[in-house]
Amino acid sequence: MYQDVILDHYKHPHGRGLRAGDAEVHHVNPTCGDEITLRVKLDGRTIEDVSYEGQGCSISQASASVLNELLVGKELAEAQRIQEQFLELMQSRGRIEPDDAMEEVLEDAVAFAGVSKYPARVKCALLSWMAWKDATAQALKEAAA
Amino acid sequence: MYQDVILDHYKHPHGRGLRAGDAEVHHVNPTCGDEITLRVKLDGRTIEDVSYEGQGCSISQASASVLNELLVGKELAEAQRIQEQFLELMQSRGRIEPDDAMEEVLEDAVAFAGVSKYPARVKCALLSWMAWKDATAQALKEAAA
Amino acid sequence: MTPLPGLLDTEAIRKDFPILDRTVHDGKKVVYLDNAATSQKPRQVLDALSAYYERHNANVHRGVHVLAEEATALYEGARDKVAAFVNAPSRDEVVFTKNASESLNLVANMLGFADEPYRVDRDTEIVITEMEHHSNIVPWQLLAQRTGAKLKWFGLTDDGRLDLSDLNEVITEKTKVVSFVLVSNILGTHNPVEAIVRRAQEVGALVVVDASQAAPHMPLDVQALQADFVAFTGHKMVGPTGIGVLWGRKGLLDDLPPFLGGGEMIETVSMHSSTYAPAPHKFEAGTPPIAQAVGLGAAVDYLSGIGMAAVEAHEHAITEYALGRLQEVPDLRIIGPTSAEDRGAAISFTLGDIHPHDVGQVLDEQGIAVRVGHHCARPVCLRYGIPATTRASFYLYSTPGEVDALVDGLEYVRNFFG
Amino acid sequence: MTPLPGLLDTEAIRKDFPILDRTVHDGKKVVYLDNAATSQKPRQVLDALSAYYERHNANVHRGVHVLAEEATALYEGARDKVAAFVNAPSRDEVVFTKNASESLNLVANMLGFADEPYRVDRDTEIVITEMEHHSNIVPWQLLAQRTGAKLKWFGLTDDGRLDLSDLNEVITEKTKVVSFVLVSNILGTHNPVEAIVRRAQEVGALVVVDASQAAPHMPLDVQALQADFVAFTGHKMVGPTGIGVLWGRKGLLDDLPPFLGGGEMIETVSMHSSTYAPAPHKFEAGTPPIAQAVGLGAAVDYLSGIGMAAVEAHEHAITEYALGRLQEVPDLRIIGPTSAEDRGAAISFTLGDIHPHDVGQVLDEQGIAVRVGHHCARPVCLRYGIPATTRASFYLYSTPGEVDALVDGLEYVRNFFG
Ligand SMILES: Cc1ncc(COP(=O)(O)O)c(C=O)c1O
Ligand SMILES: Cc1ncc(COP(=O)(O)O)c(C=O)c1O
Repeated sequence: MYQDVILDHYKHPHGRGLRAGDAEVHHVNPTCGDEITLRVKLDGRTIEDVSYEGQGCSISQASASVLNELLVGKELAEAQRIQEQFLELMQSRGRIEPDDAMEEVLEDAVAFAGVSKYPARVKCALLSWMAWKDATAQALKEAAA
Repeated sequence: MYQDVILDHYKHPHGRGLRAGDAEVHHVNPTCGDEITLRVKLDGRTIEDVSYEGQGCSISQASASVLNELLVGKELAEAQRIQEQFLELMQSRGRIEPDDAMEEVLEDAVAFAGVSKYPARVKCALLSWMAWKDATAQALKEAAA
Repeated sequence: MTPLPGLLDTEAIRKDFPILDRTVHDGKKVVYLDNAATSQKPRQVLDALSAYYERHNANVHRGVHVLAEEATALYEGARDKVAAFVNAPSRDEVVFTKNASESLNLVANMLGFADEPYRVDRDTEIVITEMEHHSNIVPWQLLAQRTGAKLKWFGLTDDGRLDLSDLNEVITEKTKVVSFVLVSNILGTHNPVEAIVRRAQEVGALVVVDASQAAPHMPLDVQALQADFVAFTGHKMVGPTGIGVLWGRKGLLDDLPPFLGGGEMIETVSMHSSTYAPAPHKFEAGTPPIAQAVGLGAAVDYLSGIGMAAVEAHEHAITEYALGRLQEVPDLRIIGPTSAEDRGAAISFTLGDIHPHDVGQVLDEQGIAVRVGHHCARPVCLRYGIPATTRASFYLYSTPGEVDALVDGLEYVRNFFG
Repeated sequence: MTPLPGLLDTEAIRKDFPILDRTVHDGKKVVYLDNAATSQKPRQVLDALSAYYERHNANVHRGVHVLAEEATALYEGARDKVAAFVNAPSRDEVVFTKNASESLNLVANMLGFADEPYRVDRDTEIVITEMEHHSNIVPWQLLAQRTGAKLKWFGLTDDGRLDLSDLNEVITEKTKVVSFVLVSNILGTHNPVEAIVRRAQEVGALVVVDASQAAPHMPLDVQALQADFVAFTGHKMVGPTGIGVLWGRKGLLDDLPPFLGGGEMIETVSMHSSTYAPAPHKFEAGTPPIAQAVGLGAAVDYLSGIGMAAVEAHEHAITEYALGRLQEVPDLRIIGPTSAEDRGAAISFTLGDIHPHDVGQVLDEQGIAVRVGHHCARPVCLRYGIPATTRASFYLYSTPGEVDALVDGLEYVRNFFG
């Protein structure tokens, strides 16, 4: 499960720290105490920044770092597709073997394929992604209001 | 368990029917619905009559008949000794093998030794004896009052 | 004798049940006709239990080691199997309990502590029937005592069926819950679900079905039943003791308060307050009966392998045959429906004046195991003015030969006490 | 290394536990250090389960056939064994439940529905401690919510012991019940029973002891404890899942109202009202976990065969050794007492900044099974300002070699995330 890519992101996280944002959320995984505070800043339909602070296991920390690397600068529609594909991968219980097409979309995030075999850890990998989805929805609502 | 002695008493019960008494009790075995109404008539310290009416299995019916046969005409102290020995036999879980001395005291009631191996049936055999003990205590209390 | 239509290949099936080779009383092979009390267990279920303990045992949930993951997968896999077995719309609607009695108490307690619109209180009514098992009477009596609610019930007809002639008076606008048995364990009666459910829905009452004697014996489809809760118990359906099931509608399980508190059922705990896990875990406090759930999963696989429709057909044939043969026995009176229609395989009867205890005991001496007494349904005995009954109850491994042995045994009993 | 004093012959003992030969992750023999979550089961217990199902299975009580009598004798025989194991004055004080959580909920519910002098209501107080398992917190929170009673608790000292400095302020004349853990499943702390019991008796409060982590590991004498109720659970003491015990004083069990209603717990039932069987049956509604009780009886025989004093000595030696060796690991901080005095064999710790999930997962890859998380005792984590711990917990089959494997594994974890 601990691919080098994951360990790298864990030890050298991308974009960690809280910066200005349009919306902030705080998510908790009550069974293990993983926590994340995450902010999203949009520029129209483009993701200008995802900043975060949290504590938790290597999987949840690395996943947040990968998310930052993957989503910042992307169009919202594209980011949502990535998020959905990541979710599908994580819920596959190890049944999806990532191919080139998937790697094209998910880049470093395909390293989490092995985690999907461990039901107890899937929630860790998804924590930041659920937080991002939630924060983005809030930011869009604010923008619309 | 069904000794001929027991079956005989079941088919031809002794002293069945309610007659005059100094005290009457009604006992029930709630798990199987066995019921007995029993009256005791004392003449000083002597048992003049034990009369009863009831419904239940052969064991409970035969046991009441044996009780009538054994106890009527006996001194109270003697009857209590018999009752105690019968109780001990029934609670022995088949471990007491009646000898001549016991047969001297319990007479036909030793036929119930086999019943003591069947925990579910011990209560049936004891129903009338518990009722007798209860009724006698009441009769003595009335006499003292 | 011409073979009965619909019989299973009992010769093959009986090989799966080690206990059926058991002899009693100096070499008499046991004729086990006490299936309504509990069923016997096939090798396949025993193997699942052993495999669980010998290779995978660990506490479930939250573990990150291999054994914990395997144990969790087996336990939750059993939930999937049970959900499929009763056609539940969602696996999260299957709550594991220790037996059907706990399942029924769980519902009664939830409703006592619930908020509106579910709350049972002094202004409301609870409806049951006179043919319920004590496990579907006492929980409601306790709830009525504790809340002040009124307990009402449907009576019985002389031929052992529910008397629904006063349906609209018994179930009223005040009724909050109607709980009834699908198949009676003492009379064998199969009850008309639809009429009761329709009336309950009309007044907005919840419907609880005690399927303890149905799940083992016929296809059970909780969606078709249209009930809100369905309870049953593992040990009667070739599963282990120590495991029961409560199926409940998702929305209800979400809305209703927890019953037992403890590990596994929480989301987050502080000394000041706690929040609860989503259903089904909300209702599973403490270490669950893990091995027993796994065993129940294997039981459900076993039954599904044979097919519940086939099991039902087999029992129908045996019941029809047994009803016919029993009615040949002089002085034998069947308590319950005398024909096999809308009827399960538990047959209660009296035999002249011979007390059921004596009937059972003398049958036992011949190796025939039946149950005697009030079968945890004493109000039925009161209703029919009898102290107790003798009950023979059949299952997928029962044979016409065993029916014949019973009938011969009863003849012997008559002569013995004649 | 010189052998530790007091060790059992683990080579012989381990042969009794089939799962200890299990390999994981490509041939690594499992090092099972998750015994506080659940224990493994010896062959002797599995054989008792199989023998029960293959030869004696029937429903208990009231049966007149051989199998029913045998099953009843086995089930009630298990009660005798458990009673002797905890030195209960009477077998009728032993109630079988499905787990310790049910036992604790049973007490909480009895007290909520009881009459005076036991009744817990809005004018009364309930006392627990900050180191309780959720199963000894949530039932009291629910009781407090339902009755309006006030929930109070003892805090913890920095070194993982109960802070009893405010004993007389926490337990007051208003206190109706004091419930606390004998040995903590997260800290390992062995609590001072006497001081608490003395104060509780002074104010007339009932005392409930959660002995879930004590019964498996040391001689337990309910009379010496002087408590009113003692709860424990079968699966942690080499017994099956699905069985728990509540020991209670006879007089209390007689006085207190039933909790779950149903078959087996009644004396006589009519539609209008019911009376209840004497304890322990009053508290055992429905078909009990028969096979599981029989299995627990075999577990108790197994433990008694070895001797609980010997088990305790073994674990003490292992714990002392493990505490010493773990404290050699850099950045390792023990959460709980750091010496083996008044302490059980569950050792929680943190390892620098490495999250327990990662510690546990990487240990698992080496075949070492530990538990990570809040161990159903989240208030302890809050108290010590940590999200979770890694916990290694030992039992009668644990060896010093397994302690060494753990320490090596932790070194590997440090390098892996270093
Ligand atoms: C101290 C303590 N109390 C109670 C329990 C609950 O036991 P069970 O889960 O078997 O109900 C446990 C174990 O989980 C425990 O360690
Ligand atoms: C109709 C019915 N309901 C409920 C029960 C209770 O099941 P259990 O004893 O497993 O709780 C039984 C069986 O005893 C039953 O036959």
